[in-house]
Amino acid sequence: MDTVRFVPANGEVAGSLPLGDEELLAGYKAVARARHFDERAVVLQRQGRLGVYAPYRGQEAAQVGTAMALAPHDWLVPSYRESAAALTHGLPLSQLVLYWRAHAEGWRYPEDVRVLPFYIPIATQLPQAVGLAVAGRFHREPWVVMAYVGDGGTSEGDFHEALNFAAVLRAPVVFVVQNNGWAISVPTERQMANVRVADRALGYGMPGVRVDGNDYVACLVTARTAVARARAGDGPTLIEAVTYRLAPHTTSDDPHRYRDEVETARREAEEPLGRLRAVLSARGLWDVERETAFMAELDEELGAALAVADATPEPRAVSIVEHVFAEPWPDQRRAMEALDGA
Amino acid sequence: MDTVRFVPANGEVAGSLPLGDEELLAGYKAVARARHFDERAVVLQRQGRLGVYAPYRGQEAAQVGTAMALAPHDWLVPSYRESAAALTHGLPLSQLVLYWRAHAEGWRYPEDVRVLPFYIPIATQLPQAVGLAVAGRFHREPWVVMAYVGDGGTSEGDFHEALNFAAVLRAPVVFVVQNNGWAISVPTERQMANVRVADRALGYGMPGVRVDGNDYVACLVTARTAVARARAGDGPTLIEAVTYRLAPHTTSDDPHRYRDEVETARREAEEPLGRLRAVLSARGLWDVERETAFMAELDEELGAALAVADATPEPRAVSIVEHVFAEPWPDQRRAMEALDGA
Amino acid sequence: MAPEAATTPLPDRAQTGVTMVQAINDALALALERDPTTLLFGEDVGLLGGVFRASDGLQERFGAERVFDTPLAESGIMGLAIGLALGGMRPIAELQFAGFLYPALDQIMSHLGRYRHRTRGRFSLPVVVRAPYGGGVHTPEQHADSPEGVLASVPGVKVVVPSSPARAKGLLLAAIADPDPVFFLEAIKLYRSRREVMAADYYTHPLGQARVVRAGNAVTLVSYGGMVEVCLKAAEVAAREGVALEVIDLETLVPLDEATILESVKRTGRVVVVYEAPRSGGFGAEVVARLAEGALYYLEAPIVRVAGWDAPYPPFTTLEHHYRPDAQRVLAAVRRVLTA
Amino acid sequence: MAPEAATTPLPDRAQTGVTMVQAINDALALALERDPTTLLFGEDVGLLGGVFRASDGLQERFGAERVFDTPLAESGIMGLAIGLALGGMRPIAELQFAGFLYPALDQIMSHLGRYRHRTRGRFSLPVVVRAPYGGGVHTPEQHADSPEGVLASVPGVKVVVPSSPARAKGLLLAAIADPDPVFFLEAIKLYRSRREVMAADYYTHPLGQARVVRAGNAVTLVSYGGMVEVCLKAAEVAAREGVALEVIDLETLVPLDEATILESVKRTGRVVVVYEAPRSGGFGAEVVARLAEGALYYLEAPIVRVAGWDAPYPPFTTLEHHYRPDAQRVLAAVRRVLTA
Ligand SMILES: Cc1ncc(C[n+]2csc(CCOP(=O)(O)OP(=O)(O)O)c2C)c(N)n1
Ligand SMILES: Cc1ncc(C[n+]2csc(CCOP(=O)(O)OP(=O)(O)O)c2C)c(N)n1
Ligand SMILES: [Mg+2]
Ligand SMILES: [Mg+2]
Repeated sequence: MDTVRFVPANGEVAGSLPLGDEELLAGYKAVARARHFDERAVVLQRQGRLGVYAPYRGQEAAQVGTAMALAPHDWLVPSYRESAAALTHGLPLSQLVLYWRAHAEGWRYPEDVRVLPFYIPIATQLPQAVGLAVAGRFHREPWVVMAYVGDGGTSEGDFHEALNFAAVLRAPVVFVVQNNGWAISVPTERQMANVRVADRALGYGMPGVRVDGNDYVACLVTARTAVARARAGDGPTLIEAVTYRLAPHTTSDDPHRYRDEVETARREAEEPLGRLRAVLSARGLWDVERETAFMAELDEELGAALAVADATPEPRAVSIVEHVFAEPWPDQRRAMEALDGA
Repeated sequence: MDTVRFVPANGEVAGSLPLGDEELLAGYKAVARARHFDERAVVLQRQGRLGVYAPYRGQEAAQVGTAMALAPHDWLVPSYRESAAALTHGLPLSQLVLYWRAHAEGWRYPEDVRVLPFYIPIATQLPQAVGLAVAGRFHREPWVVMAYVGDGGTSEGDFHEALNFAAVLRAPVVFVVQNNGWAISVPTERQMANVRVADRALGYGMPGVRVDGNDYVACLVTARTAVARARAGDGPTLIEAVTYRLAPHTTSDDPHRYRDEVETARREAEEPLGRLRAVLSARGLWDVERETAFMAELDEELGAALAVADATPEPRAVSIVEHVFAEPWPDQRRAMEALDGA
Repeated sequence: MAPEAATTPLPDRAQTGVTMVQAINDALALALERDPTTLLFGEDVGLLGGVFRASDGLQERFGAERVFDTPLAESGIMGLAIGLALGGMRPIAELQFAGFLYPALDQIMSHLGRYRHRTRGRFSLPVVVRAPYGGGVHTPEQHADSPEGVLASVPGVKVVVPSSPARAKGLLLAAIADPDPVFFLEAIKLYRSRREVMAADYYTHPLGQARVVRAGNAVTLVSYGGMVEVCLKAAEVAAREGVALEVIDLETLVPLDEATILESVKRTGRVVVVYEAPRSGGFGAEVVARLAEGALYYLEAPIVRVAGWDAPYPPFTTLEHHYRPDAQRVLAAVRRVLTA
Repeated sequence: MAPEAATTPLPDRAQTGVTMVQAINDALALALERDPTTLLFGEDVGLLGGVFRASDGLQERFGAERVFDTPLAESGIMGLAIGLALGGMRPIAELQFAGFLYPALDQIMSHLGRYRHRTRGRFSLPVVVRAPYGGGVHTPEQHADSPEGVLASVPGVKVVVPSSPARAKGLLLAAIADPDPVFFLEAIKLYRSRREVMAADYYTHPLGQARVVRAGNAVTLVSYGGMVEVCLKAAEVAAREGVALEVIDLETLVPLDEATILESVKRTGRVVVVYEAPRSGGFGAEVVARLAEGALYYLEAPIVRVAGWDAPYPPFTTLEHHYRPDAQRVLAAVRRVLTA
């Protein structure tokens, strides 16, 4: 099984590409927007304007490329590092800012956003993604579910149970494993004896595809095939997007303790944004002016989102005991009374 | 990947076999002993002389053949249906009788028996088998662990975590999946989309072998290779023994509700004991007299075991709160006092 | 004898009543009938109809899309249920035995109870999880576990434990209609031990309400599920000696109806809490804690718990009758609080 | 200033003391040194030294055979530990956060607590499981959970929760030497909040003993782990008002030292139980139940629990200070039981 790749690391494409100019442009903008947020978020965190943050530098193509394959009524089920995927599928930027501030309003997504919350307990989202996919069958417009997990997450029992359930139930779900080389300090080679995650698919009886996760084109094309397959009722697909975690695990992490950051710097050469930009530039679709103008747009968008977030009032203390049940019972009411003054 | 088979269902072997006469004889006796116990156990259960019992008719070669590959200092880790494997690896018959009577002494294995207790919660034995295998490395005479699970059990998260751990840690463990077609009423086809369990091995980075589980010769030879590999430090193997559950799930089960027992009867033709007997007969190693004499031996052995079991005193009530901790604490002591009169 | 007697018709359910497992089957059928978003699944619930036949005939009647077998994986089952609920369905999951819900505890503790809270009410999870629990019928290891205490400690999930066929039906239908996740634990010992006459059609009994199932003034016995009949038996014996025990059936452990137990204990001044899970850390401790805060001044005797011992339920079931509380042990505790 | 001052040596541990996480690191090193069958493993415990650095330097010192990273799978980790113990080793497993032990609950409930009992003493499981727990430091969702109550409800496992660096070291070494499985929960809030001087070499503090950490006669505060400092703070404030609170640090939840709390409450007649897990079904309920049985006649006021609310720990940690009990809430409860 070969790795699907259309654009090599240097961005020099030999033949034609399976995407049109419009699609390439839209893709570049989405990837650049993701990168823009991530870079600013790291700075904002240092300034104390965000809480602990999980950066995704290097993984933008894997996240955006797969998410772009979804239709608006499809569902996206992230792990905790999938800010870029969530943004791409419509999570408002202000929502994301509030979430990374650990603000209660960051958890209340608008009704029309078909993105589940970020999941902290690793891999637990996957069996749920299968259920959500099966639920779609009972609705007038069946949806497809795209669910994300890391290389580390593949070790959890829930990963296995989910893939097996999905295959047996022929659920319309696409599993995207971002194999980014690391689970905090543990490299993929110590996470699994065969680092080709896509090889797991055979056992479950579903297609498995290994794709260059830093190649936006490859990610989108692969995901589209998988989504089409799911939509046609032919069941799940396992996509392994091979990428690299260029940033620390989170803003609290110190990777110097466990990896050679010279190697990390070397891996910067394979990062997805520059690669995609090279493709666009070669096709005359992008240049420095456009980049500058677009960056200004993104700055403005983020500025507005931050303004919304800043203006969102601190929730009242009592809200921590709200929504435990649909109706508060005496235990919650007692707590509410106690907290009302706080 | 082809299914390993030396002896076809009709027992007619074309060429030579990789086992000598002694080995064939020993194998036949062990398989016949297993069948003898199982048949008697079902009757004893009906007579009220055993509790609920999990028969293994049809799976004797898969269990005995693999267990015969172990050295005495190796460990055997059964699921709950592996009475035959446990017997083969040295569990005394009287112990087994007491166990199936739900008698407390049935749970206290002799110190020198390297068999773990039967496990009711499906697949939970597997991660433990990995730990037990790793522990062997720290001992003067490292042991190999052979661990059993059913086709249904492969769906549990623990199956996955165990195989992955074993591969990453290169643990000297052999996983034997008895694919007997059923998990209570659920056929393998609804348990997994790809019914070839051995195909899972690739993903984990370990060898996977599919073997005719009703062919004693194939089971033993395959298990020996896997054990040798483990002993050499080359890590785990996944063996899928394809067999068939000819009996009800347990003595409480009524398979008529969910399967066509005509098909079951048809599958009797593939059962392992007659097949092995045919091989021995063709080689002049076995005949009716020998069979009769051997059956008498087995009757006698079982009779003696039943006598031991019958003579084993009913444990005192207080024993239900013994061995909670190494030393009883006040909570247990209070319970002991309360139970002392009972 | 008249000739008709020879051809006695099948016993009329309306007259002989039905067992608890039949009542549950009826409730499931009614729920599936009423609401097409209701689904039923678990290990062996389809063709087999469940190992206790609680879903007998339902796959045939409602189709394999709505009533189906899953692979053997409890975390997967719970995750599937949560995902279905997120997608607008009303899933009813069966766990084959409550002792096998442990692999699902991550999904339960990490998600089932948190979803509404974390999403500030956007998502609710109207999931019902049924599981047989408890001992007394010589089941293999772990089949007799009573993990209600663990479930009751998870914020955001409700826990219901019926004690009779008719109540089981009404409570299960209420659980299915409830907007929140509900665990519905069914005492194996009660599945077929007794029949009860009840309305054949749809009815519900509200969650969150305890019931005084026998009135008395000497001592309050608080229990639920399989222990209610044990308490009633004890009360009968005590009555013969002129001691009137009040028996409260909690029915719903979460949300707990504190008012009913406080009212009773304030009257009797003495209380014994009865449950079959291991004593320490069991749900009975929570009942005691409510009383020690809310009725302290009314207590005339120590609060005594009669429960399983602080040991695992014995897998050597030749001895299980020594583990599971019976009327005799309850009566000994009653004597203690009366003479204290 | 003398020139030597410019080259002040590194602070002497014997003088400045060490933090709790350093004390734990010391204890782990001593255990690995003493007994070659001791192993240490978990997620990121090797090169990284654990996310809190509790195993800092230990892989380098004792080798990657004895101190190693596992794949990311908690049930696998617990199963591995049990298997190693069955094979004669003394495993110490780290779970990265107590909120991530839920996937391991099946191994814990089905096996860890049952093995000695079911095999009638043939196998013992000298497993230690360490896990950081509790809130107050703005961690992401689920990182602040306090699941001690669930663990304490599993027969056959011990549960230890230290409240200070020196005690943590002695208790951890006792846990490692113990023949039974022990959960060792470390309050994240205490990891680096305070230093304490202690003996540099091996010592143990016995399990199963509670400590009176501050004597008083007005009200007994019972707590453990991260709540002990909250109680001590409350006691200090109360002392200024002339009210002497007695503070008990349980240290070991299972086996519970009932005698020490009974003795105290019999003296004070008033008690507040403080823990940060959700109130209902938490371990505090068990403490109350012991008192309501063993000290009822001495109680002069209702037993009050100050705990987390009946809701999940808020993942919106801008609000967590409203969830986690503080001295103010403890003092309010003290006032209640004093004026009751
Ligand atoms: C059940 C569980 N165990 C442990 C953790 C702690 N943890 C958070 S992220 C992480 C590593 C995840 O690695 P991977 O799945 O590869 O995702 P990545 O961080 O590379 O995106 C760990 C161990 C957790 N969140 N949940
Ligand atoms: C965790 C768990 N879930 C459910 C059960 C109930 N159960 C007992 S055996 C069984 C089927 C097992 O099937 P398989 O693994 O194929 O083994 P076989 O019975 O064929 O030997 C089930 C569902 C259990 N014992 N443990
Ligand atoms: Mg990763
Ligand atoms: Mg099977």
